[in-house]
Amino acid sequence: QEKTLTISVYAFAQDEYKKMLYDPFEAQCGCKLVVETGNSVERLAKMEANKANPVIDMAVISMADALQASRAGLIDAIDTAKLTNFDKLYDIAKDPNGDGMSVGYTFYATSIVYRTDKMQIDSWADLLKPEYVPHVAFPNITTNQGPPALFMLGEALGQNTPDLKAAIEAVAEKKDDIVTFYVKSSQLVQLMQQEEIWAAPIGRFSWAPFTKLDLPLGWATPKEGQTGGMNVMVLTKGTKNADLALQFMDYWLSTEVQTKLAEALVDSPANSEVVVPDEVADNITYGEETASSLKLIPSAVALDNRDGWLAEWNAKVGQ
Amino acid sequence: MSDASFLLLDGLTLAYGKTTAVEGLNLSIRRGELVALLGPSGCGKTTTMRAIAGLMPVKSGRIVLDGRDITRTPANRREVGLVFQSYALFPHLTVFENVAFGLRLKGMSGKPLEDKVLAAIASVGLSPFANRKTPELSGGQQQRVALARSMVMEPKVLMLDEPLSNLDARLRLEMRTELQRVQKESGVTMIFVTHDQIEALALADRIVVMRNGAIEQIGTPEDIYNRPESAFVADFVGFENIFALKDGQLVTPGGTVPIADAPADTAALAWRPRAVALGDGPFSGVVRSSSFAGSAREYLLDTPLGPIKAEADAAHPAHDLGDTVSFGLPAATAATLRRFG
Amino acid sequence: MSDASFLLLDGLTLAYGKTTAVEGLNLSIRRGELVALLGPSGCGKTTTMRAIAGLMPVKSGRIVLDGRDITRTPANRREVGLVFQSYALFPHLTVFENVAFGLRLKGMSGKPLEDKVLAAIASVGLSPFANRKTPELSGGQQQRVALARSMVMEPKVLMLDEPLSNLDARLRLEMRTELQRVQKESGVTMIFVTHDQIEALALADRIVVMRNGAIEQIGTPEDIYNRPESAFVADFVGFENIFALKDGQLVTPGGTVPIADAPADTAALAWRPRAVALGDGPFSGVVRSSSFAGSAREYLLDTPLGPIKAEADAAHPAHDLGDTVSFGLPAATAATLRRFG
Amino acid sequence: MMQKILAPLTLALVMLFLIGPFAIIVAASFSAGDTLAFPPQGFSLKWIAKVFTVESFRQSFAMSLFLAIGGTIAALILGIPASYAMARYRLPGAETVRFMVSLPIIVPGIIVGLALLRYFVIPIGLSITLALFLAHTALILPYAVRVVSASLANLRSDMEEAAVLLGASRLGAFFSVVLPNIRGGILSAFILGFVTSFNQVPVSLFLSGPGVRTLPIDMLGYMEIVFDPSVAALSSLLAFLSIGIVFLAERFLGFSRYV
Amino acid sequence: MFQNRAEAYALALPAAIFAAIVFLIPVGLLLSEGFRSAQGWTLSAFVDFFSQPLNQKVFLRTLKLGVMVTAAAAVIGYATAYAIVSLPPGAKGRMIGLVVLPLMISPVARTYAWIVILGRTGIVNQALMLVGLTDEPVRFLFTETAVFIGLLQLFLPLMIISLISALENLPKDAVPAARILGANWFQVFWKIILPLTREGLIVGGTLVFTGSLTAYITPAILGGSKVLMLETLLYQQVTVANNFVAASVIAFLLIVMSFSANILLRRIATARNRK
Ligand SMILES: Nc1ncnc2c1ncn2[C@@H]1O[C@H](COP(=O)(O)OP(=O)(O)OP(=O)(O)O)[C@@H](O)[C@H]1O
Ligand SMILES: Nc1ncnc2c1ncn2[C@@H]1O[C@H](COP(=O)(O)OP(=O)(O)OP(=O)(O)O)[C@@H](O)[C@H]1O
Ligand SMILES: [Mg+2]
Ligand SMILES: [Mg+2]
Repeated sequence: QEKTLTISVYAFAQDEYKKMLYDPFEAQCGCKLVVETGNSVERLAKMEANKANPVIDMAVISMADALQASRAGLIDAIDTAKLTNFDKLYDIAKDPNGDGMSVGYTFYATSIVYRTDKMQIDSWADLLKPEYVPHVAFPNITTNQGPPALFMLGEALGQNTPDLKAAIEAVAEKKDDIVTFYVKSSQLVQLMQQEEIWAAPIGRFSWAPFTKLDLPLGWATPKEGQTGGMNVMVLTKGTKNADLALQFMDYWLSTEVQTKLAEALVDSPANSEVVVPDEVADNITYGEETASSLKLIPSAVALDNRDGWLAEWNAKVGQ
Repeated sequence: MSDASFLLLDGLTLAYGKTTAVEGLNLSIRRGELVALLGPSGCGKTTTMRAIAGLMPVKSGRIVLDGRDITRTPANRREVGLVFQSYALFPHLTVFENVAFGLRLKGMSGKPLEDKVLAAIASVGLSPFANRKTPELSGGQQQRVALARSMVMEPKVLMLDEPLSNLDARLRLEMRTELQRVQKESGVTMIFVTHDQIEALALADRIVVMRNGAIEQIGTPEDIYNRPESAFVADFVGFENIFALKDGQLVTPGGTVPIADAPADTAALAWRPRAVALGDGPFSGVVRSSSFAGSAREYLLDTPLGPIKAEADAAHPAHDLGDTVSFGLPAATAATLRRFG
Repeated sequence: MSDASFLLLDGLTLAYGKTTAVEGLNLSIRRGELVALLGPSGCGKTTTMRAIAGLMPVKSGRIVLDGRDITRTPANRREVGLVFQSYALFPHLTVFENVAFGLRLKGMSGKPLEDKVLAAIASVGLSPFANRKTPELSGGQQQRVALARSMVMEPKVLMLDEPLSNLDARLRLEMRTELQRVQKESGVTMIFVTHDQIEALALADRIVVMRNGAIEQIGTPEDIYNRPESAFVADFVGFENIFALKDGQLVTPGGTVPIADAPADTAALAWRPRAVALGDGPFSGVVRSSSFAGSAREYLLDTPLGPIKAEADAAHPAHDLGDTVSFGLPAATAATLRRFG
Repeated sequence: MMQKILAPLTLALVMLFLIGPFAIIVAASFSAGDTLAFPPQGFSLKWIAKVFTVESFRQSFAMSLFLAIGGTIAALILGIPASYAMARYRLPGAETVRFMVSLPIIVPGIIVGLALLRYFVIPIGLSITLALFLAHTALILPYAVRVVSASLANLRSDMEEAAVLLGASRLGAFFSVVLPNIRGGILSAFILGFVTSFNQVPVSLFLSGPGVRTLPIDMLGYMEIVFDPSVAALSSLLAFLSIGIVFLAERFLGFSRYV
Repeated sequence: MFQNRAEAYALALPAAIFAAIVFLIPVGLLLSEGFRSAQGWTLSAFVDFFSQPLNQKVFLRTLKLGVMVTAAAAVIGYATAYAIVSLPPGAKGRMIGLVVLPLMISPVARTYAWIVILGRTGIVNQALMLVGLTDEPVRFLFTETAVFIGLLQLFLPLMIISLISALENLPKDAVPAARILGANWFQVFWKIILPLTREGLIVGGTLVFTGSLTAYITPAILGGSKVLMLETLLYQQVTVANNFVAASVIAFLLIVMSFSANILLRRIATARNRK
């Protein structure tokens, strides 16, 4: 009887993960991996639904979702002593929410991808310029990029409160002009290629496919800085495969795996021992310095305001 | 078991839910007889046959076949054959397989089966078609397959529901002859339904005229054709001019009319168009329409007795529309009816 | 415009795609005439009428009505009426609305419309049904609605496609009389299609017999019935025994047979069953089937000349199956045909 | 005359509208470019080839195939007797039965999926696969009943009576006479059910779990991650497969009579 | 007609019971959630739902698009179905095949095709600019227009097929009869064809309307979050907001809408027969 480990991950780059992570791990542990994919909200909802009878053993989700899951009692503390690679992590990744329930495995910057021949982006607020806004796709509030983008927009407008009111207001004013409030960043490549859009705030992990387009595209460095996020690993409460799950997490955090994933431009490494060539470093979010310069929304702020943001967004932008 | 009541329907009452279709029907059929059920649409002909076949529950009364009460015997054990108006052939099977169907269920197989089936097919002249699927046959051929399929089971009674009504005139005549031949050769007791009086007259040994779920008259074709007992039957077999008789007088829409030699014990008198003595008699009428009918010419007369249908040989000079013509209604050429209605 | 060619079909050729249905048809119809188109299924009767009505494009030839060439006039401006075999009533409308349909399109309304429609409905005896939906009527009533709907438009020509074929025998007779009356009263020029020779004989002033999209014979009912010109027509009007004549000899399946008094200039001779002299003549045959047909008895004889159909008065004593009977084929009672085929 | 020009023109435009997107999909399948675009950038078979290398497609294809075949068979097993009862028996409440089995057409699929998830999968622990199977069976049932009923209506009931009179039992008559003659209808129902189930999205939207998802959901998921023409290639392959099957069915069974 | 009742039930009930268990019970429970609260039965969820302008807007938009798609499908459907019915049998079969064809193609793919077609550089915009109807590319994507076009393409075949069968059942010769009685083509349509094919229109209409209400893929992809419809809103409520009460309110609305459309249309259809 083979052991089975069920994991829930983001749906992108599954081919690379399979090659660099899943297959080697299966070979190593002599167990079978079952992979479920989806976006983090979806998967969280399912964990909630299956609380009494967990299906998933471990999941990777966003920092804020990890905090929510922990508050909802869906996850267990991670015994970091069992993670041999734990000490190699950047400090910010070691316990992002400060509750011992999650470990970061990658982080990313969020900025703006844009057509360098059509526009110039110096500030987040440039997105809403009348001549640019009809060519902009903005992340929906429900995505992981939504709140950070609004957060930076608020910063640019000089009115950055945790409720994001000013930023939402500003977007709402232009909502008819904005091409779409995207939910899936993969679509943006198509829209960019069709010249449907010229610019969109995205996470660095979505950047690679754009570079393959035959278009003059750039990664903006706005004066307000870049924002971003961190994805973390969590352990489902009541799972019967905790040890195996920890073994898997440790493997994922190993220098070898993290390096491979970084070189394939899949995940930016959270392991500080990873060294990559320059052309790779240019395309990911690399290095302690970069990591600590990102203006992240603290998980607690995100979580406490999330309902408010959604309500505000739905009332102003949604309709 | 007397051959005289080989099949006995005894006080048969049949109903669909609350609608009674046949009520208290009594009928006795001899072995080997060819009986026609004749009657207008909805009079219960099909219903009666379905009850005999066991496809219709009997509400009250009995059905006795060859001395055995089969009132409650399931349809598949009655030894009764029924040829449906639609033939109800199995379209997915060949002629051979259609005919073999019942025999196979009886457990027959191999050479004996084949011989018997091929003989049956040959007897209806379809040997060249044995391996055709039935939808590829013409209407008349299909009918013969249905006939062979029932006959091969050697049923005690073979019933046919309007076997000819789907055929065109020419084929109909042909199939009539065919049916008669098969029945004479096999000696099977046969009941067939028709609403065509000519067909019943031409084919049957005995005719049962039905009306509203009951029997109106039973008799030989000559009886029915020449000696109808009621106005209903007379009307059905082509007596166009029918009048009640009261105290030796005809009761007409124009009042009562005395008539010579009126027979006693008679409720009504009926004349076919050709029995009306045209050009000779005490009455007169105006020609309202006239039509050429091949060997004869038919006239519709407006008369004090109401409309009268008369016929004259086509050789006679024709009367024109609007002409006044005299005519007689001789009691000698009339059919005498026991019931008016 | 001479009344003698009120409607003129001149070299009419009609085709469905590549299939030619009617070819080079010439026909001239007088004003007020009642013409029957008679012929087997598929001979082009319906196609011809549809062309006259404008429902079918004319491939070549002309249609002239009342002096006006209407070959290319759209159907809704032809002043031609057509009663379809299916009646083609509008099932969502009442009798009144069906009849009013065409008048409303002409812009008529209010009291004049109502009067005219009600009069038309009354003329076909349907006044009590004016507000019924048409599917709730019987076949005969529906047919009368269709008639009224066409008649009320006062068409120059009224055509009827097998108007009676959906009706049962009794209703058929009634409707026949009705049609004749309407035509006589209104004097409308009428063309009707039938494949029933009896109907054509009974109704028409003139009969046009069609065959394979062309005219085979035109004549009065008496002409057609008694003096068919070809074996085709003879067969169609009930001559069951037809033989080619060659050098004064009948050509039969059993070889040539000399015949007395054979007329010259004749391609074939034809006898009706009743024209066969039964019991008296040089030939003999075996009775293969016999059937009672009311006033007469019909026999099918197996003879050296092939099968012969003969008829004897029902009063005569009947011959039994298998009896040998002698018969004659007197030239005097035969129809003389100009064409064999 | 008007019809001569207008009718073909209407047909051409409507067909363009209906078939055009399909043409785009097919064209994109053979594109050499990395995104869906029309006209396609060059010609290659790489996307067609890629379809066969994506493991999740293989898994979800197997799942969809199982659901479509299994669900359709189950729906027919339930639906044929029900249709037969409604066609041949005096059945009080026949309308209620008809209504019940046709409900799945009226109720939005997403609601069914959600309801099953919430009341069967979560509390009872019913497996996702089984829930999907039940949902797809229910979804196909109305089509099965409709098509089979139509072919039963075209089949004269006196054929069964004839079989009984020749000595067959009721059940025997059904199998020897009725079933062979509604084969065409059953096959049509099968195809219709198969296609419906295979392309079904809303019902399956909530019913997915680790390693368990239907092909359309998987395609949707894939498109959300990678926007390349491999989904177009997959759709084309599937479409040609369905078209091939339907063409054969129409050819040999007159499938469109029942739709 | 067989009369054995037990047999009939034995045959019919499994299907009915299956539908009840797999369908009626869970869906009923789901719908009931919208009416339940800690205090018992209540309509407050509905009041809450409609008190949000977004929800009102989505509700009205769904209704509007449903009606528009149905109306457009009816108009186009008639023209197409009539043209197809008048074709000779062989060509007719092929045309019906072409109409049915889109139903065989995954709606996911069909919808994505529209992204290509309707884009700024897509065929439609290229054609429009070529003809000179517009200088600037028109924005179709993520608008109601795109959703409308996508839904129409998705459901038009259903309408065409129902109308084809209705037109084929048109009483034989009714159209030529009207022609002979003097009707022009327009009059033939209004006075004869439309009233006599109303049932087909109703069947098709119900299918198209219900389909448009309950489609998920098309509004999700072609409309996105700017053109939310009830179905996409429901999905969002469940997956993002985890709000099952709102979801069941939406479910209830959707079911009520499709049922009312169905019943309303059926009413109209039978009213004619009853009269
Ligand atoms: N399935 C049925 N349900 C209810 N009543 C029926 C049914 N079949 C026949 N009837 C009624 O039973 C009566 C007799 O019908 P039956 O079919 O026996 O008439 P029929 O003499 O065969 O007529 P036809 O010449 O038209 O075939 C009719 O009044 C008919 O309306
Ligand atoms: N719609 C059609 N398409 C092609 N051929 C047709 C069509 N309608 C009729 N035909 C052909 O045209 C010929 C004449 O047909 P038509 O309907 O005029 O015959 P008919 O004399 O009215 O026959 P019936 O007595 O059967 O009504 C036939 O050979 C028939 O097969
Ligand atoms: Mg009957
Ligand atoms: Mg005809």
